[in-house]
Amino acid sequence: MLERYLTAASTYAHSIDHLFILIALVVGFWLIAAEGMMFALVFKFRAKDGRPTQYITGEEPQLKRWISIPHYIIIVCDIVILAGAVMVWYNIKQVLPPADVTVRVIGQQWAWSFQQPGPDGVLDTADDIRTVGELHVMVNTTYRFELLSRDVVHSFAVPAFRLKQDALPGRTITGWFRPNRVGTYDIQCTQMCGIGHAMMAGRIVVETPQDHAAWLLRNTDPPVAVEQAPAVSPAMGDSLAAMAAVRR
Amino acid sequence: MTTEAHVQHPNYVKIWAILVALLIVSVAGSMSHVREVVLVAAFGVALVKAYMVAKNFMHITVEKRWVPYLLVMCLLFMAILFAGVAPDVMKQSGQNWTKNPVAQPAQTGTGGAARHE
Amino acid sequence: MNAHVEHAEAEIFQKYFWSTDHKVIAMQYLFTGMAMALIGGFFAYVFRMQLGFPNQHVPGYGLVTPGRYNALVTMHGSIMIFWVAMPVLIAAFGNFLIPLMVGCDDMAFPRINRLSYQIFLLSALVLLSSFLVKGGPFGGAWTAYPPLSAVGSYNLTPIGATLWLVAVALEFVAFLLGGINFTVTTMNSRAPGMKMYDIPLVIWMIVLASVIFMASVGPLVAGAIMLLFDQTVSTGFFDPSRGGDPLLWQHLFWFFGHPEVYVVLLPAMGIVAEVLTVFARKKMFGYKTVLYTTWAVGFLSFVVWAHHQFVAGIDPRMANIFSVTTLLISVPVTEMVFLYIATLYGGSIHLDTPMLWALAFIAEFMIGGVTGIFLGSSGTDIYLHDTYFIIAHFHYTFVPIAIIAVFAGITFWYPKMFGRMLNETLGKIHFWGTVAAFNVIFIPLFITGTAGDQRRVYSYAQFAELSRPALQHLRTTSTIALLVMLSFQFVFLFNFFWSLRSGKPAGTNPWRSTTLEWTVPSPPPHGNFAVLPTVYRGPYEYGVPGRADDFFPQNVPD
Amino acid sequence: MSASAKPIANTRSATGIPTVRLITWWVIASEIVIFGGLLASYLMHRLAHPEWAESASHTLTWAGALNTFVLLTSSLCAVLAHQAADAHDGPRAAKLLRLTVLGGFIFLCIKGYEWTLDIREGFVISSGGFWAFYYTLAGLHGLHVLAGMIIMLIVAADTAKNEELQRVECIGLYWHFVDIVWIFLFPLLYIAR
Repeated sequence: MLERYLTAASTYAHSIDHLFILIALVVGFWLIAAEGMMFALVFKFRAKDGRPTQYITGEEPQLKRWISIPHYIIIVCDIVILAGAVMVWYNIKQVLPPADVTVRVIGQQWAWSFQQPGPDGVLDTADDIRTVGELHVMVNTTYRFELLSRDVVHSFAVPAFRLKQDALPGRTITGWFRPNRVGTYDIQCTQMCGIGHAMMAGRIVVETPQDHAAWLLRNTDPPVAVEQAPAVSPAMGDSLAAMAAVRR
Repeated sequence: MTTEAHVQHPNYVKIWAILVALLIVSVAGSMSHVREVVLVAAFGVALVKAYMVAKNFMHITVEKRWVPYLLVMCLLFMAILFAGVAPDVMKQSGQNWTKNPVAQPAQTGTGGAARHE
Repeated sequence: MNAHVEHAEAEIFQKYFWSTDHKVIAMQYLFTGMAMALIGGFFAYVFRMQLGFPNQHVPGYGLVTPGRYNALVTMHGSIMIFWVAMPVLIAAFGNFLIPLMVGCDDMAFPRINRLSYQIFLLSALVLLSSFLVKGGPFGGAWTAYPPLSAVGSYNLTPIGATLWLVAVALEFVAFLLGGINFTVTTMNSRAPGMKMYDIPLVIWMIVLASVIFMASVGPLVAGAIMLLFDQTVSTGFFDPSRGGDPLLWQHLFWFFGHPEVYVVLLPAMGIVAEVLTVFARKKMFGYKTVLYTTWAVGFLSFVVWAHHQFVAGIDPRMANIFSVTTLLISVPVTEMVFLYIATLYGGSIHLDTPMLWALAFIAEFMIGGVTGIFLGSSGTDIYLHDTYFIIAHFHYTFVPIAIIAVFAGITFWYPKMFGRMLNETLGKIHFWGTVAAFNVIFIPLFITGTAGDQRRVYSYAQFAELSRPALQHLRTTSTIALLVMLSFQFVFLFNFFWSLRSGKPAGTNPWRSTTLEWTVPSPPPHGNFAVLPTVYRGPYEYGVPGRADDFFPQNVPD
Repeated sequence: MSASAKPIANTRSATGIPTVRLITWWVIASEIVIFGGLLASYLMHRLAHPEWAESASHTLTWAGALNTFVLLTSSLCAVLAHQAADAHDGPRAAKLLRLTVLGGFIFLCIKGYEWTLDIREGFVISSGGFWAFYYTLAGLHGLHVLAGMIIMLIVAADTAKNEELQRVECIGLYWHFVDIVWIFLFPLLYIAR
């Protein structure tokens, strides 16, 4: 349902969409039932000459049932929704699956900058690739991000990934995503961050391994030979192999 | 409006003397080098003193029952506030987050510099 | 100037600006609130025009720059909550109704009451004065998260930010004074015979709202002091580089901010309860159960605040706890709404204007309520947080509360306030125009929000996913509907002021209601009751078997 | 003017508690959450920053202890005034209330002297997290002392004429509350390390 409005481009996007649909069905049913009941009562008991109003206190057991039974069902519905919500939340925000690549995302007034490992696959080394406003990632790869802010509160949101996390000054917040669809997607800052808030846009470019390798190569200076690359992480291995293929 | 007394007045000077004695205990406790002694002398005595003032000077124990309940309710809300906030503010790190070490020049933006003008 | 004129002027000042009469103070709050609503509505018009027709000259304002846009949305939010919903729902109706409905001559502390309004007026003036200072008004959202709000070089409106904070703090003081006065008056000054469960629901709800406000605002008052010092004397309460924590403000703000939702909801529910019972000619279905659910809502509102902060950087484990409490609070709220609907059963429903507003409140508030489930569930909130979905959600709660229920209250008590009836035809035109347009404003925003449309952004030019024409059409639709809704308010204003002079005289009890305010002349004289009443029964005795009249006033002996 | 005549609303007492005392309890309840919010914020910061103990060791414990003594004594005067008011001895109650005000005045003088010493040593409100809380907490408390003193003088003026004696107890309640806040501020700001 949500995909009609916006592409789902990460592995957990669908779990959020499904939860959305579950909640929409449950609360939609109750909304229609309650609104229908209300309008039916207004119609049925509209003022008519010669029909006196009934004296009802609300303590009569046979009438109270009309409130209490739906009420118990609603509690059950709440529990169902809650179970879904906590499950989705747990999988997205609490569990960190093993990361293939770790990147650093830094918010500041009013731009996103990114730091990702170069060919050595390790962050905070000399060959790190730093970009502003554009993050290039490889499809079907699990990314872990470390989120920082240099000044005020920002929020790192990639709607197509269904990802959102505030960046706080003084804190490093860790999260993850695994893009599963090639394309270019918006990064928004969704926390008011000052006069340039609307200009604080970014792009996240999800590429095939070949394209990503080419990009890595373009941004590595000097190009590192495959053989010399130390400590290759498993995922980077793929991209390095692809990189070698491109070079050949 | 009634101005009739609703309380029996105890000997206030005696209570005051006890309070002052307790104050001396807490100050004397603070001279100790044992951390536990200092804390118990300070906060244990503070609790006792506060209770004595509330009971004897404010007559809270002979007031209508809901008044102390109301005040305790307010304290309970503050405890809830503390419990909800402390996992973020009091801790240095938690699940998937950690506070950065303070002495990071990168963390002081332009605003930080401007603030010390 | 001769002495006579001077004396007359002094009298007018005494009567309308320095009075301690609760009815005059209620009118002061009502008219100040209405004036602020016009200002807040104008801001909504300006920024909706920018969103519907980007970068065009807005008639009556000019070009909307990013800084101005931020200031407009910030002021719209702050004004509508603190200077419209609170003064009208709690202070105006509370001041007018409490002494009349509990059967006494005034508030217990009339001079504190007057002081409360004066501080409130001062706070409004301080807020509006920020439009005149260098840099303009504060633009860091009504939540004012530091460090943005704390540091002038981040927000670029250092004076505006401080004025905003001072205005909000003064407003809190005003409502603390007012709210404590309401509580004490209701507890102590009731008419002889009026027991706890004989108090009309609207009074219960206003008092409980005041108590919830009183108990939740303290930490934010403390937070406001800390933020003020961060702004002015360079402390570092919320500055992480000096040992502070920006999350602390968010917690202090929402510890107040969420109960605040119920602070304005409860008086609205109370007003609707009065209107519903009168026009359905029905006893409230389960009066005591309504009260119990209110207490439960009041208590639970203190333990749900962090659902505003799921993705704000709080520990993710805490989000689960707050998800549970948030869905828990839906239980008593649902029960309350069901009881209101059940009240219609077996009634004899007259669809006069106040009743239309009351029914519209229930119908629209339910939409606001159920969409809250999407946001209280931590899983979906990851996606929907800070999008137009949440804008639409809370406008579906706040518009029913602060607009629809207020109109229910004004149209219902107008005869008592001014002694004349409002025009019924104009009232119905106003009702249908407002409610229909309201839905057309916000249903499109649910859709744009679901498409990832983020809030507080003055232009979508930077975002490929959001500048699609389909979304822009929805935004334009919403803006046009807002223009329609705003223009229908002139019908109300005309009706309001025209009926002051030319309305049908109302008489003492035009709606044939049971509560005490309908036993005094309209408008009530100074001191309210010629003979202070005695109460013999609960407030909703309609259709009592064996009586000729279908209503049984509270003050009539058996 | 009309406000000088008390409304009947003010003289009723459906709860059994006189209206003035009822509003005093509500004011105290609202003050509990204001001080509570600030103290909770201080407490969690203090526990998060053990290094603040070094700053705290620069506070003048003797000044805090002396001030505790002054406030306890003024509280004694306030409660003795209540006793005098219950015995319908307005002039004596007024005298005791003014003694209480004197206690508050001495408290503020000591506070002022202590802050002068702190500031001379270079510890101002922006000197660090502990000092920010130190000045904010004590300053907010000092404002309450000042407000209590002003109200108490107004009450004492009526009391001396044997009028409005029920107010003596209520301003006393407020004063004891301010005293209790200080009883906790003293160990929190001066002793804990």
